Amino acid sequence: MLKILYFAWLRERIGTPSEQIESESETVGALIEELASRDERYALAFSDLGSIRVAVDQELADFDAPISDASEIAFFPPMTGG
Amino acid sequence: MLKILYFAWLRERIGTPSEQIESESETVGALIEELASRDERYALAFSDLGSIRVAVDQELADFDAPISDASEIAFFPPMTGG
Amino acid sequence: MAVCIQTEPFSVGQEIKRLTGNRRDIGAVVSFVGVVRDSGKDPLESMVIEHYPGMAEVAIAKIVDEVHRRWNVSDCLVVHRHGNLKPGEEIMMVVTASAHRADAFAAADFMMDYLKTRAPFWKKELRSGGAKWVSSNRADEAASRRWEAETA
Amino acid sequence: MAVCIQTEPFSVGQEIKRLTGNRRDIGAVVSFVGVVRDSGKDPLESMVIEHYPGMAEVAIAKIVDEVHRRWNVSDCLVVHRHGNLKPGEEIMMVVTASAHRADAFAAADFMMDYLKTRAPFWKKELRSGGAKWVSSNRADEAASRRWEAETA
Repeated sequence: MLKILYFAWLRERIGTPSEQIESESETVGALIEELASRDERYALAFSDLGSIRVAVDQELADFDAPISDASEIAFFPPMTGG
Repeated sequence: MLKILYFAWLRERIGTPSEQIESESETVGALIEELASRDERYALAFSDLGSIRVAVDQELADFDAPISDASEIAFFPPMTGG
Repeated sequence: MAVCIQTEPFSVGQEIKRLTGNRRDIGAVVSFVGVVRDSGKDPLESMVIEHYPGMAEVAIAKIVDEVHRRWNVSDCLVVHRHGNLKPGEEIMMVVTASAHRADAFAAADFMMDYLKTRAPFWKKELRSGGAKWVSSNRADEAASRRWEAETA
Repeated sequence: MAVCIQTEPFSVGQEIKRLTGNRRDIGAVVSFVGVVRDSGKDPLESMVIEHYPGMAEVAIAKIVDEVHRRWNVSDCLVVHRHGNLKPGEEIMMVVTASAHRADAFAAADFMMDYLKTRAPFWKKELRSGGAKWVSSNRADEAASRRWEAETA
């Protein structure tokens, strides 16, 4: 089981802060394609990849990062704290 | 009358924080020569001009600054506040 | 070193005293405080700060480690609030303490640039006209890259 | 703008609140606090700060004017103590407030460099082995010159 987290406007567009999924995806990019193909809501949320950042097990990662051993993937817009 | 002020180790070497003098000196440099010629204490205090700074009427000034219209001259070492 | 992520307000003065108290080797303390600013025409009612619990602490701890690698810093501290804040309220602060001021200034400046681009916090502005997520700032990305040339 | 030269301690937190209170245009506040540091082997008993009353206020006010000419600063504040201070005690502080952090950081950094070399204060260290006036620091002179290239 893979825990997926969403923050800020991604959370709002998808409509949930987190979900548990079964996935065969081997990279972040593959997981995004898998999620985006689910329905319109997901497709819209992931439509502009330039404005999406990802963390694999709480570390910032690229879209080609492997996720086979990951347990927590988070998607969010560029950070605006401080 | 010209008010002369001394600070930090200059004050200690000369032995007074301030004095009122009558002077015909036209520049800071001339005033220093006049003071240094008074006695050993002054001569010693003014022996290393590289470690002396001067303010004419509360503004940092060079040794060749005119002092004919000045009312307050201060001598002190480089500043070490902050 | 302390990293606090909290909803409560903080006291800059007390935190500075906590870093310097009982030490004789600190000569310089630099603090940065971020404040909720209202720049729009439609007045800001409040700002909501969302964060990623867990990763936020990890990301900030990494920045603090990097600070210690790069500068001679005696101690440093980060406090970041989340939740609902009003204009003028303090959002977060960074404090760096060092023997000398150049290290303290550079470390605080660096921490802010890295926090802005690497710590998982997001701001949403609530105005009478509606709510809007704050967009990330290109200037922040550029500021963060300033420090990369110095890594190698 | 406020310049205070005093023997009493100050409160960084209160002073920051005084700058930001009742304003909505400030997003960034940077403070620098200078602390009595003991770097010698013969322990420091206390530090005496002497100043030139009158000129100190004038010199600091000029630095503050220069800050406003160079950066977009909403407000700034300088407090410098004089008299007898113990190790760990706060000597002075500078606070700068701005809409954005780059201005607040640069202004505080500049003020410290200029204060060190242009404000008439002198430090004397008292140790069991005797008293010694602190020598001025070449690094401070160099730091102060950093800003001159930017004047023209």
